[in-house]
Formats: sequence, C-alpha cells, structure tokens
Amino acid sequence: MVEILFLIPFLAGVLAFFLTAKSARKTLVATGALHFLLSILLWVYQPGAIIPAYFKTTHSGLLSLLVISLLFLLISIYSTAYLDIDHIKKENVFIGTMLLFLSTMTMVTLSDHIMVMWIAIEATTLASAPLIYTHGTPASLETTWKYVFICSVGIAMALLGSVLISLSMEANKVDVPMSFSALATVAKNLDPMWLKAGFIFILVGYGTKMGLAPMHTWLPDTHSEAPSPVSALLSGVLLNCAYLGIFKTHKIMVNAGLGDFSGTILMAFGIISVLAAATFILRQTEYKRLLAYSSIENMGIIAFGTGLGGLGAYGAILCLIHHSLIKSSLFLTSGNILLSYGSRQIEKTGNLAGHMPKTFVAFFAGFLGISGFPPFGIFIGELLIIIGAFQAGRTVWAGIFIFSLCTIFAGFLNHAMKISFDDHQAPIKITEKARMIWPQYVLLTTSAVLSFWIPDALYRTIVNAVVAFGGGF
Amino acid sequence: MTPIIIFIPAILSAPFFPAIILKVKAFFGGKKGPPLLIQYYTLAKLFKKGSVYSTSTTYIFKLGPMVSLSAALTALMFLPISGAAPLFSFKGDVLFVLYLLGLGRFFTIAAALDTASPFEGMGAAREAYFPIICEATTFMIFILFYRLTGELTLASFFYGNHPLELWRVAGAPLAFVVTAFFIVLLTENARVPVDDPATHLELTMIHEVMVLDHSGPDFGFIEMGSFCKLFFYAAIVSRLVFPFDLGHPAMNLAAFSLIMLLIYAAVGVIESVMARYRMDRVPKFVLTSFALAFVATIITLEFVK
Amino acid sequence: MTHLVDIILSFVLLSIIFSFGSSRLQGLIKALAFQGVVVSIVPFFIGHDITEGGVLFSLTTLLIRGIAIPFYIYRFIEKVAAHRELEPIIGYNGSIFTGLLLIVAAMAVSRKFSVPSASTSLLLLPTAISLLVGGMFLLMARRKAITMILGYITMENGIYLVGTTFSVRAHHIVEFGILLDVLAGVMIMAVILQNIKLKMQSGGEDTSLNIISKE
Amino acid sequence: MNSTRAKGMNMDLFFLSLVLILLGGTLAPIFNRRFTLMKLIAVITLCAGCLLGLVDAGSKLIHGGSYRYAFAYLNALSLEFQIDALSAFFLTTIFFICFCSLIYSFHYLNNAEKAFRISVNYMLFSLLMISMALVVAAGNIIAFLVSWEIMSLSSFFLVIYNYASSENRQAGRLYFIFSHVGAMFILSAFAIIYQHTGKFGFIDAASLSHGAKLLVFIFSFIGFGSKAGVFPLHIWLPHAHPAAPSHISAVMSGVMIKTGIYGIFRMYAILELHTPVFGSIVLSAGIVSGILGVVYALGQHDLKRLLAYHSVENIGIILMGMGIGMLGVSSGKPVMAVLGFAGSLLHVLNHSIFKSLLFMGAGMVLQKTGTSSIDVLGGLLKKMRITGTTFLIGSLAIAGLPPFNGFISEFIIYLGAFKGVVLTGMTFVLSLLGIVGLAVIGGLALACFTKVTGVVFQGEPRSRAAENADEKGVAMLVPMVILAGACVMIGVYPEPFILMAIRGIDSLNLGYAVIPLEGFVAITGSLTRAVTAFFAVVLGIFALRVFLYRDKITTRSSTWGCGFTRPTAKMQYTGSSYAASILSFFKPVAPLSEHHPRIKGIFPEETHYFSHVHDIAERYMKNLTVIPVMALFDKLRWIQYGDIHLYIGYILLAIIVLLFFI
Repeated sequence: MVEILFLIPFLAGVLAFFLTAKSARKTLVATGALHFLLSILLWVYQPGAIIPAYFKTTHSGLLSLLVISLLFLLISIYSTAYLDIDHIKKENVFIGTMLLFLSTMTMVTLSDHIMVMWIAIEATTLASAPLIYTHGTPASLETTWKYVFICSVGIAMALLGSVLISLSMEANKVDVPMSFSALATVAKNLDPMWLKAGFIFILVGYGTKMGLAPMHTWLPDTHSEAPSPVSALLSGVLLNCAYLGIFKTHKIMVNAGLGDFSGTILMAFGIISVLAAATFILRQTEYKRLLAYSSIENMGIIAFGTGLGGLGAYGAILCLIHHSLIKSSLFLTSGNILLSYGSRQIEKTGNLAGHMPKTFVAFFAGFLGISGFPPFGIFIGELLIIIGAFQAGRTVWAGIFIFSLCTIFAGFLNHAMKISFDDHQAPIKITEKARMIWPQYVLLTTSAVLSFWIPDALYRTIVNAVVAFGGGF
Repeated sequence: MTPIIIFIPAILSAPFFPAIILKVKAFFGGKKGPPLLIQYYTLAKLFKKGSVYSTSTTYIFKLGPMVSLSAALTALMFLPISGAAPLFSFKGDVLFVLYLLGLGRFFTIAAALDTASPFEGMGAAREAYFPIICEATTFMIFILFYRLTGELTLASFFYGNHPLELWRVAGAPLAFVVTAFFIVLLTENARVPVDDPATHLELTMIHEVMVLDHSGPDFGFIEMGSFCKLFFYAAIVSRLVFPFDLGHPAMNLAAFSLIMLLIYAAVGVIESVMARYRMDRVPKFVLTSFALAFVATIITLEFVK
Repeated sequence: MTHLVDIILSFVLLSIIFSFGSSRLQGLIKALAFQGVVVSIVPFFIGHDITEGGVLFSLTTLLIRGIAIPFYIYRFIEKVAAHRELEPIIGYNGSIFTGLLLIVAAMAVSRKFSVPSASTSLLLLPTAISLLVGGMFLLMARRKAITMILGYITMENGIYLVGTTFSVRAHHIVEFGILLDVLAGVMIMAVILQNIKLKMQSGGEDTSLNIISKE
Repeated sequence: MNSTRAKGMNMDLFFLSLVLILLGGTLAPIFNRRFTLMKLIAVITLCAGCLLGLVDAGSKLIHGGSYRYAFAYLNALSLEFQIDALSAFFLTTIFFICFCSLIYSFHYLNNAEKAFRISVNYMLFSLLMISMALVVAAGNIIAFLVSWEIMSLSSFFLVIYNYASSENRQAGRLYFIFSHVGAMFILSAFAIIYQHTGKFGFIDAASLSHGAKLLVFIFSFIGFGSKAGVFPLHIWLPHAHPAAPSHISAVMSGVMIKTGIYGIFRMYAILELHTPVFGSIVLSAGIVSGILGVVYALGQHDLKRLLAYHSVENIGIILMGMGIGMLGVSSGKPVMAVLGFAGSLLHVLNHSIFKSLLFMGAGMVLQKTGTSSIDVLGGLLKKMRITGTTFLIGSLAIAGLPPFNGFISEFIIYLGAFKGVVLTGMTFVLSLLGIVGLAVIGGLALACFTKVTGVVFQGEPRSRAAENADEKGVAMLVPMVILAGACVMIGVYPEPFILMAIRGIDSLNLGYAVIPLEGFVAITGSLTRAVTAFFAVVLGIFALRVFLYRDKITTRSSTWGCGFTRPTAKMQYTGSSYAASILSFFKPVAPLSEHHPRIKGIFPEETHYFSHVHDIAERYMKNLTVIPVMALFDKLRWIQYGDIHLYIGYILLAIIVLLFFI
C-alpha cells in the first residue's frame, strides 16, 4: 500500500492544475498535511507494497521520507504566505508542479528497484525544472537550462551505471530481481569489475544531482534563481533523494566486500566538495548562493562520513537529517530577506537584527546550526564524523576536512554578521508575517530537540540504516 | 636581643653616612664641605616645619612618604646588619624585601604623579624604568647565591661568615657580583652616574624632581627613607667585600662601620670624578650590571657542579 | 569470423566521425538518425531469443530514435531558423582527429573488459563507448544549444546499445527507462530552447548558449 | 536521566544552582517590559544560583573526593560530569566572580531604552555561567565540547552586545573565529584520544603512546591556549574584552579565559605527562606571553585594552607556575611541583579577583566619563574616592606587590622556580629564565599601573568629561569593595587559600604520595608575620606623622611649576610619554609607529601627536594565515566561471579519472 504516498500528491498535483490559485493553495497545504500523516502511519505499520518488486520500505527510505513530508508540510505553509507577496503568474501550475515534485521524491524514497529509483530521480529533475523557471526571467531560463542539461547528463551516467550493475549480474549469472535489497544479499556473487564500474557511474550520476563537486556546478545558480520555498525543497529534500541512490549502491558495494573502494571514492568526493564550498564561500557576494555552497559543503560532509563508515556513517545520517531541517529553514529565511531587501546581494542587506528581529533569530540560529554549533544536530554529526575519521586512522583527511570547515565558518561568519548587524538605513519592504517565521522556528526547534533526544524508533532506524557500514557504536 | 640593639643604631646612623659623600665631594672640590651631622640638622629642620600641599594632590601624596619610609625600614629588619642575626627571617624573605622596596617605589611614583607636574612625571617615568633592569640583576645575583647556599633568605647569605662561604665556593666571579651590586646601588639610590642629586635643572633629575612638591615632615620622611634604602644596599655590599666574622658583635660592628665609611666614600669619589650619563645611556650602564651578574652565575656553575 | 553486426556498427563509428566533421546541423541530424536506427535494430542481429515484448520495444525505439526525434529537431531548426553553422569550440579537423583517437582508445579499453556475451560481436563495446564519449565530446565542443541536445542523444544511443544488447535477459524496465530518459530529456530541453528563442529575440539563439554566469 | 550519585545529595546542589541560574536567565526576557523589576528578578535569581553553586563547590573542595554523574544522551552516548578538587577550585572562582559582576551589572546596565537587549544580555550571561561551570565539570569528550561551544557562543553574543559599532563587530568576528578554530583543535586532540582508547571518557588516556600524547598535548595546548590568550594566540583578546560591557569583560577576563587554563591542567592530569618536554613548552610559552603581554599593555591608550593585555601577562604567569610544576614532576621534585602548581592555581584565583575588580573600575570610569581613553582622563580620584581607591588596590595587587594577593601567588611561583634553579640542564635554564622573567614582568607591571593610576586617577582632569565625573550606583561600588577586600585578605592571610590551591592539585594525580603541608603553612605564617610587621611600621610612622603635624599650619597652593607660572592640565605628563622610554627598550618586539605633523614657522599652528604600538603576533598571524589561505582559495576560483561546456567536461573528467581505479 505504500504507493499511496506518491499517488496522492500526484493526483493532487494534476488536480491543482485545474484549480484557482486560492483553492490550489488549500490543496497544497492539505496534501502536505495528509502526506505527513500518511508517512507517520507508514512508520507505525510499515505495510508492504502492491508491486513489491519495485517498492519497499527501507530504513534509509523511511528516514528520508519522514524528513521530506515534514519539510514539505512546513514549506507549503510558508509558501502560502510567500505567494501573497511574491506574485507568480500561473500560481496553480506552480503549486501543481510542487505537488508532482513531492510525489516524485516520495517515489524515490520508496523505490527499491534500481531502475525504478533511477526513473524516479529522473522524474524529480523533470518535475522541478518548471519550479525553477517560475519567474520566467531570462536569468531563470538560463538557470533552468543549465539545471536540466547538467542533471540529465549526470542522470544518463547513473542510467549507464544501473545498466552496468545489471551487467555485473549477467557476468556471474546471478538471477535475482534488480532491487537494492536483493542485490545487497547476493552482493558477494556479483562480478566485481562491472560492479565497480557501475558504482562509479552511479556515484557520478547521482553525485551530480546530489551536488558533489566537481559535478555540483548547476547547484548555486539553481538555488539562487528559484523562489525560496523551491530552493528550500531542492536543498533540503532533493539532494537527500540523490544521496539515497548513492547510499544504497554503496551498501551493495560494502556487502560485496568492495567497501574500501567505494568508501575511499566517497570520501574523496566529500573532501573535494568541502574544499570547493570553502573556495566559493570565502568571497561570496549573494546570500542564496552562499547557502547553496553551504549545501554543497554539507553534502560533502555527508559523503565523507558515509565513506568513513563506523561512527562517521552514523554522524553522516545525523548530518543528513539536520542539514535538511536547518538548511531549508535558512532558505525560507532567505526568502524573507529577499522580499524585504529586494536584492540577493549581501552588500545590499544589513542590520537584520534591527529591522526584523524574528527573522534575524531564525537566520542567525540557522547559521550557527549549519556551522556546527550546539544546540543543533550538525554539531554532534560533525563531531562524530571527525572522531570517526581519526578512529579510522584517516588523520590527513581529517586535517584537510577540519581546515576547510574552519575556513568555511570564517567566511560564512563574515557574511552572516554583515547581513545581521551592519548598518543599513533603507526601509524594509515587508512586515514579518507569522506564517513566514514559525515554519523556520519549528524546523530549528526540531533540530535542537533531536540533537538532545532522539525517539527510540528513529534511533533504531538510523542504526539499522548504517549498520552495514559498521555504523552505530 | 642583639637584633634590636643592632637595628636601632643602624637606623639612627643611616642619615650620618651620606654626609661622608658630601665631604668627599667637597674635598675633591677643594672645599670644606658641610658638617658631618648635616643630614640630622636637615631632618630636624624639616620635622619642625609645616607643609604646603598642591591643590592637585590627594591622600596618596601624603601616603607616599610614609609607605616608602616604612618599606625601607621593614627591609632593614630582614638584613643581618654587620653579620648579626636580623630581626626577622623566613624562607624567601629576599623576595619579600625586594617587592617591599617595589611597593615603596610605587608610592613614590604615585605621589609624584599626584602633583600633575610635567617634570615630576618625567622623573617618575625614569624611576619606573631603570629599576626594572636592576631587579633583573638582583634576582640574577640571588639565583647565584641560591645555587651556592641552597637557601633563600638574606640571613643565609649575609649572616656571620656565610659571605665567606660564598667567596670560598664561587671565588673570583663573586667580584663581578660585587661590582654588579654596586651599580645597582648607584641606580636604585639615584646617585651619579645615573642621577645627580646636586644638579639644578629639574629636566635632568630623577629622584629629586619627584619630591619637588613635598615639604616639611613629609619631605623628612622621604629623605629618611632614601637614607635607609642607601644604607640597606651599602650594608649588603659591605658584607660582600668584608665577609669575615670577627667573633664578637662589637668588633663586627666596628669593622662594619669602617667598611660602610669606605663604601660611602667610594660613592663620593665616583660622584666627584664621573659625570652623569645622558638619560638614554643609563639603561646600557645598568645592563652591564646584569651582564656581570649573568656571567658570574654561568662561570660559577662550573665550580658548583 | 566477422559478425554481420560488426559491419553495421562500423558504419555507426563512421557516422560518429562524420558527425564530428560535419559543419552543418542537417548533416549532424542525419548522422544521428542513422545511429538511432542502427542501435535500435542491433538487438535483432544479436543471437538472443527474441520475445515479442523485445520486438515491441525495439520497434518503438526505432520509431522514436530513428524517426520521431530527428524529425522533430529538424522541424525545430526550420522553425527557429537557427543559423546553419555549428560554431565549434574545437575545430572540425581537430574534432575528426579526436574522433579517430577516440575510436582507437575505445577499442583498446574494450579489450580490458570481459563482456558476458562477447562472443557475438567485437565492435559492440567499442561502438558503445565511442557513442557515449563522442556524445559528450559534442556536448563540450559545440557551442549551440541545439548541438548539445544532439550530442546528448548520441550519448543516449551509446547507453542504449550497452543496455539492450549486453544484458541478455533484456530487462524491459531498463529499456523503458532509457526510452523515457531520451524522450523526456529531449522534450523538455526543446521546450526550454524554444523559450530561450522567444525570450532572447534580440541576440538570437547563440547568446543564450555561451551564457557565462558568476560562479 | 540516571545520575549515579556519589557522595550524598550535595552533588545535586550543583545542578540545582545551574537550574536556578537558567531560570534567572529565562525570567529576564519575560519581564523586559518592567525594566527595574526585570533587573531585580534577574540579578537576585542569578545571584542566588551563584551563591548556591559557591557553597556547593566550596564544600566539595573542602571535603575533597570526586563526584560523578552521567546522563544518557542520544540513546547511545552519554554526558558525563565529574567534579573533583580541581574542578571545584575553578567552580569556586567562577561562581564568586560571577556573583560580584552580577551585582555590579544592576547599576551598570542602566539604559532603560535598551530594556529588551539588557534582558537578553542577562539570559546570555546566565548561559555563559552555566556553560563555564559545565566545562570545568565535564567528564567526557561530548559533555566537554557541548559546554565549550555553548560557552564560546554565549560569550560571542555578549561581546557584540553593542553591535552598532564596527569595531565591536570586528572584535566579535575575530573572537568567534578564534574560539571555533580552537575548539576544532581541542576536538582533534580528543579524537586522537578516542582513537587510542575507543572511549568517549577521559579515563585511561594515560595509556597513549608518547608520540600520541605529544600530539594530543600540542593540539589541546593550541586549542586551550587560544581561549586563554597565550601569545601568539591572544590577538582576539585585546579586541574582544574592551568591546564587551564591563561586567562581562570582568567575567571573561576574570574567569572565562581561565577555562583554557583548566583545560591544560586537565589534559596534563589525564595524560600523565611526566616528561620534561611538556613542562618546557608550557613554561616557555608562559614567559613569552608574560613579558610581551605587559609590554603591549604598557603601550595601550585605552584603559580596557590595557587591562586585556594584562590578562595575557597574567595567563603567562599562571602558565609559568604550571610549567615549573610540570618540570618539578618530571625531575622528581615533589615540593617544586606542588609549589609551581599551587602558585599557578592560586594566581588563577587572584587574577580573577583583581582583574575583575579593575575591569569594574574601568567600567565605572567609562560609564561616568563616557570614555576609556587614558590620556583624556585624570584627577578622577578626587571625584571617585571609592572607585579610585579600590582601583589603586587592584593595581598594587596586579603589580604583585605585598601585602596584596598578587604577591602571594608570584611568591610561591618564585619559590618553585628557585627549587628548579639548583637542577641541571633545560630545567635549570628555564627556571632561571622564569625567575628573571617574573622579575621583569613585576617591574613592567609596576610601571604600567603607576601609569594607569597616575594618569587616570591622579593629577588634573584633562577633559570636561573627567572634571564632572561622579560615582553614583551603590551596586557598582559594593562588589568593587568586596573584591578589594579579598585582595587584601588573601595578601595578609594567605594560608587557607594556599591550602585550597594545594588541595586543588590533589586531583592532578602526579604520582606522588601527598607531601606534608607543614612547610607551606610555615611559609604562609611567616608571610603573615612579615606583613604584620610592615603594617606595624606603617602605623608607627603614621603616628609619628600625626605627632609631627600637631598644631601645624598646612596650606594649599598650586603645584610648583619649576618657575613656569601658568601650568595647564594639558601640560601634564601623558601616559604615552610616560611609557615611551620603556617601550623604546622593547622596540624589536613592540614596534611603535608615530604620526605627528612637523612643527614649522615661528608661530606654528596647533599640532597633534598619535602613537600606536603594533602587536607583532597580530601582524604575523595575518600575513602567515589569513593572506595565504585567501590567496589559495582565490587561485581555485577559476574552476567555475559559468561555462556549461566546461561543467560537462568535469563530469566526463570525474568518470575517466575514476575508471582508472577499477
């Protein structure tokens, strides 16, 4: 019955195309709420799928699903307020696409078959393209072009990767369904060479989507061009979906005894991404791009942790969850900033603390959370990853990692303080609406709570998800 | 009981010795010079007078003389004058004494700055500057003594024939120490070639300019204080140059007084034959004392090993 | 013994070279169509037992790859009246030379891989690789967006070749995926392209394509 | 929340106090509508919390033993806390100073327009207190780091309390970056421990290999040193402390930077580094920061900056004591070890007392005159008798003069160092340098504080602001008096405090049987006697003075201008000129840059003079870290300038490169 979760938003999305803006909004929030409810139920009952060959509830999938639906609900609420101010011509189309986007992403989290997951991820690209194009300006058009093109090429690689994995089955005449769960069990019998090749293509392919350097290039433009709720979705959720693909493939590799191979590659990409982020954060001029690069950084951190295994893997999952929460809240806040200052330039902003205290709190708290300060979860995640790195004896890697983290923090701090405290006289365009504040607060509070107390079910799920990589304690 | 018997006369005789310096200088100048008891007359005169206080001053101005005098007096209590046992003595009293003198200096400077006079500030700056190097020297010397004796009290260094012990172990290098300490004496007590108490131009003074505004009994205290301070250093030097214990306190005392006369005379001679250094030269001069002490320490270590 | 397939595939290789060398869009599209036809019929010639499902898929693919897409793009060019010139970033001679190198390299590389059903054909893997990399080369070496789409399709052909011919029990889901990919990909790209054309009347198509934005 | 309680319920008193403090912190913003009420509630609740904590810590210190707690954290981890004598000692200091500065804050934060911000200030202040307490109580890696980061965080916000001025923002930025990088170093040090022990606790960290120990110690020394303000990692300190409101500067400079010292102590304890190299590192670092700190202090024109640099100096002294202790351990001299460590710990307490006293004094001056620039003040002692006097006492204490507390700790460190002088090799050389260093520091500190008291509080006012200053605000005077009293108290009767310190170092497990305390008691006793003697003499002289001045006419007139008849306040010796000659001696380490237009013509127009002492650490830190890093990353920026063809190339490149690894 799990299919319902992506069917409902799909239908709702199609429906929304034919609705007026007002009712479309209602549909949006309603669907979000329903979806959230359903995914909670899914956690409780964990039902089977109608097409078990294609769909299955996995631990990693459940985690992402919960994050997705929580985020979507809050973002949809924010959007209703956002749309009041930032006028969009075809609002029902916008909302409809958002719902389709949700359905495709839900599909990613639930799909177990390699090809189905690939199709789902491809679908996310297609669904999100119109969202990025929302404003219809030449710039947004260019961005959309870049996004679709680079991602398609990447995804094509992933496709080839999937094919190669099927080849690795052929090579050793392994006869099981092409599902992650099945392959993970028989991983030992797969042909290592084709498997490695497959992993590489899948990593590069999904890595492009996930925003690992050097394939991250579409990400900054997209996140800065898209309307803030969309950027929040992209950064908070879409990246996780792509990561899910890599994560599951990596699991197969580990089971096949190729964990070192895939792990090292993951770590390498992680480090490169963090360094790349550092490079562009230091002298960044636009705050939305800044946040985008910080997403790249966090994806790097997550990849690094996953590659490490052990404590690192556990930390990586924590980072994954908390990054989604905090980063999406930051993007929503950036929406407030954009609407109130009317510019993406950091230069044009300032004295947020004076002009919009509530937004400032959300913004600065988010900044602190994202740069790994308690009481937010990324702190503990990074802590575990770094300790894990030392534990695994990867001292040099850890050194570079820490160095880049510090650099990024320094750069980010400069910009954050500029935005929050620098002098700024010009009047503010909007007043702080409740609906544009408390979704962020909810997200941040969730992160804060989760960094001190994790429900047992959640904890067990996380541990089960990473147990293959020797995760947990 | 002996400590008191020694201590009281020591204090009382402190104002006497500076007269020697004046005499010697006068002699060199081919003059008769003031009477030997001149300083006593001065003190008496000052104690009789009243005082004029600057409107700028606060209670610190009055506190200064008292504290500096008390510091000097207390310091003397720890010193085995003429090798006799001191009034007090405890582990590390050396440090206490040095820092006590520091306290005295603090208040002298504070009192000077209290008057808001640019000249006194100038003097104060110098008074704050040069002793820093002196302290380094002094500590260097005491490190050496500690290596030699393993004790850290003035008594253990200068009581009875302990100085002799120092000479025995350290030998020639101790001569350096004596020189170094003599330089310290000149600096700490504002004598030529560091400072010229007899000069006329306030711009070139250190100690004298700092006390310009003091008058009457307060000024008397200051004078007394500086006499005691000089006495303190001179007494130490005397113990170093005449390290013997003649058995009987009286004889010791006699010998001690003789040596003291000689030391003060030496100071007088120096004041007569040397000119005051330019201010920016003074640090170099004082640093030589540190160098001496340092060399002495390093050399002696060879023997002590 | 040289397999029949190899003969066809060698033509495909030639078509790659040709596409590298052709200075005009039409030529490129023709080459593309040819590739599309070939890659979609190759499965017939490889000695698998052919299920009717397989046949169905192959025919649809033939339809889409060999006819629909090229035709659509041809029409598109007519509509937007794009300049016929390709404006290469890497010159034609250079491209051809690269193409030759590429094929040689592909040959060399494919020696190292042991293909499950290698018995059938020698050129299969090299062609696939050449298509793949050649497609990417076009992506990088030609400035026009339309050319980039063509390159993308070439790449897809390569993937399709691998996907259909090497996995013996052809997973229809795989083929379906590939189909969806090329279809959806090309469609949405074309749509965007159209928009670009409309938006940027001023500079014409090219401006939208060597777009340089901040990092 | 399973708290394994060790000794009765007074362990929970600790957490109770923290809860109370937290409560106070949260109440403040709630009541921010009613300004005075809010301040009352906040101050009272927080003070109550501090007192409770003080009592608890004190009793723990007296009863000794170690109290452990563990709280389950994130299902698999745990937050462990352990309060042994060392922690208790630091806790006592923290709570005492915080208590005083809270009282002070009641009248210091008197701007009713900023009610809300002030309430937030109280909240953050409470967070700072809690985190500091938890840092010194932390019993495992995670607990430590969480508290540590929260401490940095809250103090950062307190530094930028007045964010309107760009200097403060700059200061906060600098401070935050430093503390984060420091935290990262600490984290990696801990990570290395975990790598070898496989535990999040600090237990059996001593089993590390020597190389690993060295690495851990260096990392943690850098990390903790940057918090404590060890040269050359101190450069955030003279910016951050002046920026913060004075009661916060008092706490930051008084106790917060001591958490760095605590960290070094703790690492030493858990690693059991009984080889000379560590002692040598610490001692040398101490000497350098001690001397340079005071030299730079001498060159400052801003009162709070000057005090901040003195924190660097005193941290240096503390480290010297620690280093001497370590050397004592490594060379098998228990007495020397105890002297060194005890002196160091006692100086922690002493410095926190007189430094916070001085900052409060500076705060009073700042609030009443509106400036903290030394050379425009003057003559304040007449207007602010209590402030001036307490400040004077603080100055005497910080200059290490008897009979005040600064002298006591320096005295003990001296004794330890002298114990080291009889040894050979490195220990001898370093101890010798230590002693001379201390002597020089003492002299310089004296010079520096005669400058401060002389120029700020004595002489004639140099500006209007200084002329009509006053000292209203009882709440600000009371803590200053308390602290000044403490200075004298410890200075005159040091015995209990030294014993406290010695008890504090019990938990360093130096691998020696507890050595008899008689010796130390004897020393303190004789110190007390000596001081009493001195006081007796002073009294005697005073009596004599009274006697001499009976029925005498004392007249008042203007200062004798040496023939110059029309003196003005402008003619007074300024702080800059006072320090100039000494600074010239230290030119190599403290380059001085001067700006003043040359005087020309017979009737030259008004001119001015401005001098600035450069902190070489600041200079080189910039050239050696910031600029290279920036350059490196700027070089990397070409990789993404927006050409989509290039981007496709990256994807291809990634694949081709990876394929080589198959």
